[in-house]
Amino acid sequence: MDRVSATTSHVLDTHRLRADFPVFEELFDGKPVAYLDSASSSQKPRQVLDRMRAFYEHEYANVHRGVYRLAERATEGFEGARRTTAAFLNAPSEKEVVFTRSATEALNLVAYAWGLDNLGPGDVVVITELEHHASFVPWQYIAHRTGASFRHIPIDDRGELQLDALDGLAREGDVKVVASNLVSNTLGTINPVERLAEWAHGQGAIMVVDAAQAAPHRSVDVQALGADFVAITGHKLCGPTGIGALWGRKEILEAMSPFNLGGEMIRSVGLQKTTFNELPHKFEAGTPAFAEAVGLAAAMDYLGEIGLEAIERHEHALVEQAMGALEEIPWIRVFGPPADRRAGIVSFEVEGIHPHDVAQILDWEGVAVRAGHHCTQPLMTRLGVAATTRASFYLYSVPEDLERLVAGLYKVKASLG
Amino acid sequence: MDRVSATTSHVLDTHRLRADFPVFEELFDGKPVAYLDSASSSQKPRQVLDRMRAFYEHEYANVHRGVYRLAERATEGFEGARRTTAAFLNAPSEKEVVFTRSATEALNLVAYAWGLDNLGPGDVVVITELEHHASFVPWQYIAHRTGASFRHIPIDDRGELQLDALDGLAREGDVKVVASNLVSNTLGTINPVERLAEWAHGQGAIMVVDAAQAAPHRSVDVQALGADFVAITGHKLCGPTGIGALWGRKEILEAMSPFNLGGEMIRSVGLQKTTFNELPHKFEAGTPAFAEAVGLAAAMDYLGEIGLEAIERHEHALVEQAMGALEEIPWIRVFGPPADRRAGIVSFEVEGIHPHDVAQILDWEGVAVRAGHHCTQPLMTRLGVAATTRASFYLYSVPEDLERLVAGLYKVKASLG
Amino acid sequence: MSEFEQMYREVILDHYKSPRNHGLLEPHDAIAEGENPLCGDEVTVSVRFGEGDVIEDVGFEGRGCAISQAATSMLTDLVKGRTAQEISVLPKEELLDEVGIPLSPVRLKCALLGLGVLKVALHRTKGTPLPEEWSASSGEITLS
Amino acid sequence: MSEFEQMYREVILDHYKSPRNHGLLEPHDAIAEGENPLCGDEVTVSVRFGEGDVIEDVGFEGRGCAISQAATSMLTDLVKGRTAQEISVLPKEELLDEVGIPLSPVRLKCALLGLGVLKVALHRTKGTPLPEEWSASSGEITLS
Ligand SMILES: Cc1ncc(COP(=O)(O)O)c(C=O)c1O
Ligand SMILES: Cc1ncc(COP(=O)(O)O)c(C=O)c1O
Repeated sequence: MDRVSATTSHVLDTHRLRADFPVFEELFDGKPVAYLDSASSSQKPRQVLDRMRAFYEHEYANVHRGVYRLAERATEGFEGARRTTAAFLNAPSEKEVVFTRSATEALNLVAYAWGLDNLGPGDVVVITELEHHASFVPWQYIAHRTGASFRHIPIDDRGELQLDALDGLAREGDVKVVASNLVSNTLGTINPVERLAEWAHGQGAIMVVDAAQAAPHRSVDVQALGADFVAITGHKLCGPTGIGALWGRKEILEAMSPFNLGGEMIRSVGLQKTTFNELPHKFEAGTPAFAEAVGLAAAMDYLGEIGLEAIERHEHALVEQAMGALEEIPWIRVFGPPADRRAGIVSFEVEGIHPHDVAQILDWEGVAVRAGHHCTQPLMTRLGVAATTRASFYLYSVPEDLERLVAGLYKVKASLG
Repeated sequence: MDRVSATTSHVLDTHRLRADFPVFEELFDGKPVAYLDSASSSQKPRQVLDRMRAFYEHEYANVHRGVYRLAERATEGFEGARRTTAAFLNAPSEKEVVFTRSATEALNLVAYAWGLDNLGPGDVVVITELEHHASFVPWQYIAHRTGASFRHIPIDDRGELQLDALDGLAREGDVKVVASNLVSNTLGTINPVERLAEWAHGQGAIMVVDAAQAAPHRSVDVQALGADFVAITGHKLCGPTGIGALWGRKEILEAMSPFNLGGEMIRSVGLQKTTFNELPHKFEAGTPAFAEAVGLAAAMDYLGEIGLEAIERHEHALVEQAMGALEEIPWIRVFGPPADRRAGIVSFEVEGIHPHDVAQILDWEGVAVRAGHHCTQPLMTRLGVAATTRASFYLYSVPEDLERLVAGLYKVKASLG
Repeated sequence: MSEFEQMYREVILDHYKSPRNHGLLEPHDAIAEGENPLCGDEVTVSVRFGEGDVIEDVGFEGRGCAISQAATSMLTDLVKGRTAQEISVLPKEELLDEVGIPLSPVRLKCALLGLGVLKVALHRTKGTPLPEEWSASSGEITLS
Repeated sequence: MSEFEQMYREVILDHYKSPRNHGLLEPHDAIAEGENPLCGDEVTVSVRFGEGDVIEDVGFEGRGCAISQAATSMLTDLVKGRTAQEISVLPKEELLDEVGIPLSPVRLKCALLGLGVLKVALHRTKGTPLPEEWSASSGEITLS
């Protein structure tokens, strides 16, 4: 792999880093895009695209069962990606790392495979009011199928979880599952997952953490979180689409039913009796997205060389700048917690103007932001809006992107206000 | 996309086509690989890799919800891939095309989402004795969970389905599902799926076709098959890993429960009530493998330009040559039907020598074949072997590959026989 | 400024800021409401018939993005004097021509919301066919 | 011919064609069998103990690929005279050194089959620890 254009110093040389991302060579009306939608998906560095291409050109065959050299290289690439992912998450064992298509699939895996067998009437599933649909709806569906209750931890007006509601939830039945994201994709709130995990275990519940929005930006240590399951996704952390991962505690994974059957997840098949393979294969049915796993590992290597701490500091500086600038504008209302308790995400409302129109007009200025409910409709209901406009940052974001955002908002106001 | 190096004439210019595949520039002990494992996974042409790279570099953002131009390009790429896939399968509507990770996931989707709700004691699920585990085991599992019976259509000694067993199966209960592959990945048998579909419908059952092994090599027309569901996979047809597709009949898909929840499959979410989106989104939870879908469409375009009929003829010539050569060798036993009733796959046994050893020694000669049960253990049991050696062909296969295989087999015999 | 931008600014914003036929009719013969949950656009359309099933008058209310509201405003002008039967099979292209700017799939849903709601209202009183997207139910989860 | 190929041909094939300690011991103190369903390798190992838990003699039977059978043959030579306790924690590297050629993950399972089966036999009679891969059950489907 090419060396990344960064040092391990404390400040990112963002302008050099941007050269790793071919998309910024693309011009829109003569200007590169001010890409402020990294919370939806990140752009990809050359290093990741190069690695995937090399894999397809020199190391490609189906994984696991081949005896010949190309198949050995492919298997080594794939299993090496699993080791990289385990290290990225500080997982005790790479056998606890299951590759999935996405964070969504990782969360569904737990809901289906653990939930269908372990939930029933009298049990309570606890999620949060700022949960992403990818965590909210699978648990709602499995609660519906099994007869368990489905309850949420409310947030306060700043978008922070109200932990004093927990005791009330415990009185509603046997709490069996607590599911929360580590970073809210809409408000940027950093949630106290360690404390939730402690509480969950006190109730005899499993703790399922959606780290899709955290992992690209800060180091996620599954052991320090004290969780039982942690889901991440590749496309938000400079990796390709089609790949995510679930980390789970070995004892729980071993006791669980499988989810999807066929292929490497099988040990032996007979007409009457079929046995399952050991971890992690038990949960990887069919040909896995192995070239994407190799790309994901290249992305993790890339981020690792730059340093997640440096990335986090960089984003923090941007979010402070953004909130400072937006809060000065009287016709803008920023949602969520103060800058020091949030990741690099700012959702806001432009008085009297629909977010779709905001995003449309910003696009004409080459500023890409997201408008919508961000797959958090229950949170929108709580905030009393149908949608928000959201700007989100990543390692390649520069102060100039923010300046263009603010200038664009004045144009929006002039056109539609 | 670059133009592919082929004409639409009746004979493939395989040597020119091979130049599209960078892997053949890779030398093993000075020689390119004689890649005879395309039934496991195909190699990738430059055109597909170029298209994916261009997509990541110029058209990348998350799909569906973005208002800005990059997101529109990405969405157009993804939905365009769906139109290409629908045309490839002659689907009546692109809304009936659901992208999955693989054929395995497509088949699991049907087993879980349709099977869990529609099967119970007294019902019968019918699969075939030469089913791939990806179809066999999901139905076995769902039958096990729901109490339905699980029965198979036996094969005769040439590996062809014994359709006269069907009446007996119908007497065992209400046949609700018939699942069969169109082409056997182990024997190459082309199965009479149209007739099975007719019989299934006469029983009031759904017909689920695993076309993973057929679609790369012959045109698959979902309407002509008369099936209700058809599964394919990208990595076997020159596409990337991590992408497959399920075609399903609209009425059945609409009535079905979803499978995996979150993201674009949702219309609206509330604490008490959540509604699902229209087809095909209802079955695509979370960020889809959309760059891989774009790669899959590029692969379908590539195959389309060469012509599936020309590919089929080319493979047929190779399989005739292979069977002719292998059947002449007294210490080799070829399994399965005669060349005119099979696709480009030949499974065989080398007397007294374990397939792993055969494959290992062939690898030293630069010949890549697969050794194992090919995810068809019930078929292995029927054939009375633990494993076979399998050679399989594709558009880039050349007679020289076969000559190297045969020469290699003599070396195997000399070392171990 | 691109042509697209120009049109948006002039035509769309004109209808958005000064919608035609704004306000619900009282009394009315038909009414329906609908929303696009993706972005929270909401539209209610009311209709009064003249002779047979001729749409004599139409009025709407709503909130949402400029495209959803402007397109509904344009729609109301377009349908007056035509029959329920005619409108029930109105090709969406006719309205989109009126809107006049190329729309991405996301914005298309905004632009067609009013037309869908109107077709539902006509269906309810005149039994005209419903557009496919509005009749297909894809299922739901309801907790007790 | 590569060095790897050379070794395979000489050492592996020698053990494969003329396996040491072939045949089950009668009588025996411990026995176990196992298979690698991936490729159908099968091995049965029988053990006779001397003083305490010293492995005095060992014999095996099996069928499968050259590596699984040759590695089991090498294993039998390796373990004689050592204690059950020692062998139960024998690092797999010791056997793999004996095999002497680099193995891909697929072939690794073949090479280690005999060692796993032997550990199961020792576990059954002497209560020594089972290797993780052999104790973990991942579940099954059984139809009635
Ligand atoms: C007949 C058949 N069905 C299903 C599959 C599984 O498909 P996938 O590789 O997409 O998981 C394969 C190939 O592995 C196959 O050959
Ligand atoms: C907090 C959170 N959870 C889950 C998801 C869904 O993950 P994926 O995009 O991998 O489906 C996202 C992003 O879309 C997210 O931001």
